[in-house]
Amino acid sequence: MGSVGAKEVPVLLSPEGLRIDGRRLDELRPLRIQAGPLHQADGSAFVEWGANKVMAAVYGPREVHPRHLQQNNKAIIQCKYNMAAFSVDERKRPGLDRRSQEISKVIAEAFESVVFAEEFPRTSIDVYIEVLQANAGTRCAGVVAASVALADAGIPMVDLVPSVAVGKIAGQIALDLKKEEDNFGEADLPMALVPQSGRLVLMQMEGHMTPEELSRALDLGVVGCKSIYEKMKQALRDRYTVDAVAPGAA
Amino acid sequence: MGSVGAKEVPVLLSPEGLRIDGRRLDELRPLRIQAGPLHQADGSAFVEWGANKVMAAVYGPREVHPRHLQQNNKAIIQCKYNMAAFSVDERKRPGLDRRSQEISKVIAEAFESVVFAEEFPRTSIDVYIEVLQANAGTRCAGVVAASVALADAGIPMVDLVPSVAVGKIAGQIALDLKKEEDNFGEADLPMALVPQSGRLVLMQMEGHMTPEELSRALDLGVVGCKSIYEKMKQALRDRYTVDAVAPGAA
Amino acid sequence: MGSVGAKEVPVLLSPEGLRIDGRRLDELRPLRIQAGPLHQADGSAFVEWGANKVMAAVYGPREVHPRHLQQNNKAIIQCKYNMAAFSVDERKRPGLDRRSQEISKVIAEAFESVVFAEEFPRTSIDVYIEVLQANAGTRCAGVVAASVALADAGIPMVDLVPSVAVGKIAGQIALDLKKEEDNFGEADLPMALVPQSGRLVLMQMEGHMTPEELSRALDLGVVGCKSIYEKMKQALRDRYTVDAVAPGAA
Amino acid sequence: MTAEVTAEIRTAHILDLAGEGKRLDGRGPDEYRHIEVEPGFVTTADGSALVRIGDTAVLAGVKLELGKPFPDTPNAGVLTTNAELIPLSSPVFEPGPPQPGAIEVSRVVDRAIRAAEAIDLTRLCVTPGEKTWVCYVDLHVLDHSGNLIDAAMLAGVSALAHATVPAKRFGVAEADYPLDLQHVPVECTFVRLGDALVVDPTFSEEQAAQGRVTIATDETGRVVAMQKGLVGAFSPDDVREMVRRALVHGDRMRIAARGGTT
Amino acid sequence: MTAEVTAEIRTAHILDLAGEGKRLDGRGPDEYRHIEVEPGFVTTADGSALVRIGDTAVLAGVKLELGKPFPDTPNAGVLTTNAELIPLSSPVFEPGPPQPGAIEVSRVVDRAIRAAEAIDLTRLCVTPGEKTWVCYVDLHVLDHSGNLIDAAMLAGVSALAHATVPAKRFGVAEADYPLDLQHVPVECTFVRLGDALVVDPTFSEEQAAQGRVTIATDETGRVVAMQKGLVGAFSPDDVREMVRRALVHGDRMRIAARGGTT
Amino acid sequence: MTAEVTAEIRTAHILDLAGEGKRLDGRGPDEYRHIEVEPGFVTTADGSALVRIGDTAVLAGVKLELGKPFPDTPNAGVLTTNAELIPLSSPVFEPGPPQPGAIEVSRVVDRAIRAAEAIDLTRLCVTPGEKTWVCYVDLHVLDHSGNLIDAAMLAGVSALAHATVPAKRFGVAEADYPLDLQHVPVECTFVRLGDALVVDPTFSEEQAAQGRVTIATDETGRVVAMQKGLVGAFSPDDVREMVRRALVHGDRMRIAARGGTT
Repeated sequence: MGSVGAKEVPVLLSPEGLRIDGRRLDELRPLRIQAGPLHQADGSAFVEWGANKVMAAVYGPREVHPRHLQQNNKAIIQCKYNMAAFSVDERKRPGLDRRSQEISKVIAEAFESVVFAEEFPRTSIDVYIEVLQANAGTRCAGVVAASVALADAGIPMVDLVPSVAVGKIAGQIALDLKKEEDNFGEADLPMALVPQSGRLVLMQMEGHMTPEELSRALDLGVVGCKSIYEKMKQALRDRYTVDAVAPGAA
Repeated sequence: MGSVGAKEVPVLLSPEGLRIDGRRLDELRPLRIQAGPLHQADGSAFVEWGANKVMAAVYGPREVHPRHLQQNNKAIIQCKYNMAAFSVDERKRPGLDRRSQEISKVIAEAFESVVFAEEFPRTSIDVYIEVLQANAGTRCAGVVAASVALADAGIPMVDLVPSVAVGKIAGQIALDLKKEEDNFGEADLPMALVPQSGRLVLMQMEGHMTPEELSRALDLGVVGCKSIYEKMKQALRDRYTVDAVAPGAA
Repeated sequence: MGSVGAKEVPVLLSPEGLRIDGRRLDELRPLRIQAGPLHQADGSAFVEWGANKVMAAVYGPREVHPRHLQQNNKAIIQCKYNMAAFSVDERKRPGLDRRSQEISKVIAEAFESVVFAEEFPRTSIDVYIEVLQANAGTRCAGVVAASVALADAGIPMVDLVPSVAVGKIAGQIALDLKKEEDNFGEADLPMALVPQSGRLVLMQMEGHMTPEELSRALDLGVVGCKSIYEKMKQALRDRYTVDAVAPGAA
Repeated sequence: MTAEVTAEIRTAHILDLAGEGKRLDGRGPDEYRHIEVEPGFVTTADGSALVRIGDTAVLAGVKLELGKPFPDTPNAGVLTTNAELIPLSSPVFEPGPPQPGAIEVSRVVDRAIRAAEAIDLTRLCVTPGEKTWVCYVDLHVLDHSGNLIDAAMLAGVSALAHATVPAKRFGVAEADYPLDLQHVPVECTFVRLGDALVVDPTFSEEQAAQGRVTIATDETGRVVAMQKGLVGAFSPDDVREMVRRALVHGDRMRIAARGGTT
Repeated sequence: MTAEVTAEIRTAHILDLAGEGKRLDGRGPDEYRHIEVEPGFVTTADGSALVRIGDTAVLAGVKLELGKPFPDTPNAGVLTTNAELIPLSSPVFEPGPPQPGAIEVSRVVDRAIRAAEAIDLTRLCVTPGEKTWVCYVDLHVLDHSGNLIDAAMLAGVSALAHATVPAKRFGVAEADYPLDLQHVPVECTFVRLGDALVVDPTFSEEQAAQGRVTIATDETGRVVAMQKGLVGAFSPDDVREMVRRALVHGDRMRIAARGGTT
Repeated sequence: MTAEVTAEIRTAHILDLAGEGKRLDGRGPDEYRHIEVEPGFVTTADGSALVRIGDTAVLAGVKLELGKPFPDTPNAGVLTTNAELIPLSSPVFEPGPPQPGAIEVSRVVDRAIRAAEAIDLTRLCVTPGEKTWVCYVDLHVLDHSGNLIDAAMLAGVSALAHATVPAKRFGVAEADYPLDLQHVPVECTFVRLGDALVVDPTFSEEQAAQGRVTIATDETGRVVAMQKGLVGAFSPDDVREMVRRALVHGDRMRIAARGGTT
């Protein structure tokens, strides 16, 4: 959607209804989740999702810095989503940009909607998401990684929070867009869900959809999240059956 | 005065002694002051002065941030003068520049000279001045607006603080310069006065004047301030006789 | 060493074994140290060393800012090494760059290794080094100046800390490089020494040396430091025999 | 009684009222506040509008300057949206660099303008790959009495609707001409208060809210952007309901965007 | 006894003395401290001067580089004045970005240089609209024992008076040449202590002051800049008196500016 | 028991063990941890490597872009090394601008690459004075379990060893080609624990250390960079001993740099 005036537009959907990487419209990219790869963090997770590589770490509940943010009746959730300089085609200058700050905000609000924050008054639960290699859907991959890292850290929550983006490409609603689809598609709708209640705790959208398309996109996202949810639970089960290994070690 | 090497210099004074907008040398631009247009601030004022539009708001006395600035025996006055990006011909990048910081400092010092700060120890009185449309004399318009906002907030002061700039154009001392006069004139002397004592609490000057010219400029400024003072008092009287209306609503 | 691809390389050593300024390989540049030239600081020193001019000031032990850096069992040493905009050929933009921050860190660590910091718990000893005119070896000149300033401030220390750089030029180990030697030489090894113990508290190196050359460089630096040590002690003796004079007053 | 306690009591009261289908200021759950748009408020801008929604006031200014296109979109103009949540407008804003709240406002507005293709960016290009108009939309919040996003969006799109391209002043054409607005996106914001989804929240309602959803629509009936904010959760059916309601309010706001009162 | 109490007692004492026409360091109300100017102190600069006024010391360095003129003044050079109130020079200065005090010093000095037309900026232009000299005046405060503005101004103007345009080094002329100073502005600062207006305040007198006024004059007897600072108020007659006295002190400082002691 | 007390007890225990030639994790004083290098970990980079030294993990990414050479080295490419000590990797790192620790890591790595002439910078130049490759080495610390400098250096040099110059993508050659590594610098770090000089410290050993020395060597047996850090002191003989040991460990690391495990 950020490609007004760009030079060439690829064909996003074949006559057979297959996408540029051969997926069907309702098919997810390959997803691998590893719980607990890091040694210093209280909880961590590494997610490879299509060509995305995202690491998340959780520290806390711990003392609040800066102090004046402390709340007397609950923990605060602080989130920092960051992209490594080399994670994108054109090198990204290190440091927080506006996009990262906005994403950090909506992710923090999503987790505040599920964490039992009142159990840890006057503390901070710090969630760090590092995008090491990006290919569309990094905020969803970040939510999935951070959610598993929170569980790995033993933070009590209503439920895990699966997340996926639904989009519109070549006029069709499609699950889990990859980069070319995101760049040249008509809409992108990242969402994150609490499976227990079926409610959305993160939702953004950009592009254009009719109300009817949007309705179908929400339904497709719910289905996608359920499938991701299973993989998240499996990653946490694996954590305690195999030795934790570092990122990339298959 | 910032126009060394500029391309064209306009005629600032007609043979009849009239200025480019038809004013006499000792004539003010039209001035309209509205007290209390804002709903969140403890006090506020909107000033339209010639082609200037300036909004001021006052918050406090309230807790001091950052805390280490707190003074045990009095309130501190913090002032922030800021220009909106679109308030000038060439878009101004948002954020504090050095000019704004200097103006904020001298205005804060001016108000510290009249507010009974020792009545509110360990607090801050915060004065915000936003220039929405600029046409020379914005700091004076800001002082007038902030002064009315302080009164609107019920902050006890020795007196209101009228303010005006006196300048020198085409060799003559002139009251209340507009933009072309400021750019191509020979001197600019913004000042702010405590009418009760006749003393100046703000004074800056740039350009060149003989001591004799400067003396006359000071006298002309005092006269101008007195006329502005009357309009300030009227605005505060109007505040309690008509319903407060938002900026721009005539 | 920062001159890959530069235009011209000067001859650094004559056939007679003399350097571009006529010095022998083991000869120091002229060094003048003045203790106590400043009036506001608790201790100060001015060093002219070859074409370097460096001022140092010490404040403390005093309250720690920001407070959270305070340590309950000892003083912290904070160091700020800074170059004046006009101290180098191409104007340096004011503000901390990465080089200055690294140098500040290693100098602070050097002094923490000799100051009896546990005598002043919960305080800060602040060391400011200002390079006014630079010609290679400014960090060593800064250590010498700061060390004398610390003594001038009456801070108890194991010993003074002389400092000098040893380098390699035209294949030879040489003491106290000046700018052209630093730019076009093969290695630079700044060091600072505690004469009492013969141990190094600051050591950096860049370039290339065989282990054997490096060994000789260390020995030459120790000899250089001893000679500098004598001048440092003399400057402190002079402080109490002549009136303190301001920098540059011969 | 501390400010926190007061806020807690007010929140409880707001939630109680919402349970009965009522609101503190007497509005119904789907009732929007009075909207007022004053275009051309700032003459130093190339386009401007002062928008008031109830006691909330946002001033938008548009400036056009010549610059270089981005390398990956050589035929397109550049649009930059910036929101300043200045401390003049609310006791909750602090001086300093833009806070996440300000960044969210500017990015949500920016996305809606961009996704709706409100401006045909290719028409802003002067010389492909070399020279283009850079269009700055600066959103200056003056009075923060709730629902900043809708007010900022409406101010921004109104300022664009009344903007002039200063082509003569910059020496690239014989005369200035109006900036063409091909679509008119507006945002409509709801908050959850218990089971109720109320439109156009006041500042107090935002403090009490259990989640916020903003939906941007254009005049063709399409949804062009959405943003869930604050702590809280919404079912897909909630979203469908809010989309339906946002389309209705949107039409009213689009009339206001052209200037005037609704 | 805390530092605050000490300061209060000293302030009271300074005000008492002023009432009797006396000062803590024995000077009369219109007596300036010893001035010393050492031009050429820093050889890496294109011009420099170390100025001492009593125990106050400021080092100014001038650097000239080639750059682009501003679009609205294509025929003029660029002058940039920057003051660094480094923490080395006083316990009251903190590390970090320039504080309002430093910004005020640099802007007041800058205005006087500019308003007096000390440098003919049009002569700095090399190719109109394309290439010009950018003249940096960096003011480095070394010892803050009061009256920084006067010391910074004198250091700046002395450094300019002794500056060389490095035209040969930058390849735009056959030889370097002196920067021409067409006017010599200097600042003269007063503070109010009770009813007294005393010149050239020390740091303690500034702490005790009830207002400060700085007046810049040039060698033709014109006033070229003024700045009222600190908390306090002055009558127009006070200003007229200070202008008269500033002209007298200014002449003495202008002699010093050329190098030497007064 | 507070964290400080725990740390003090651990420090005392580490020093006691060191007195007996032992370490907390069972290693001998000159025993390095397990090293693992995974080149090509990030495909968006032009070169990358994930390095693990024990539980420490650093990811390096190399990016090449076209830019202008510095005016004083018109025939040379530009190399920029940047380390991010992100708070994800350790409880001791805080968000915000790079701290002195991060700056030290990046500068020490940068100096070794530069002094060893690992890359022939003149070969990066495309058009002298006009166009050159700018080579960014970004070091992203993922898990800080001690000895960041050695891990960052190894990651950086491995990423360079496997990097490709994207000459085709940037339109300056027919095909991309490998970045040529002419020397392979690696760092070897020691800390003093009492009288012992132990190699490759863990995080706890760094906390207990009485000084740290890092020595960079290349494959020709030369020392190319050194850095003493932390509070503590070393005799010249200590340095000579560490240089001798660093050369031995360096050879093993250079094998790992090409990819693989040691």
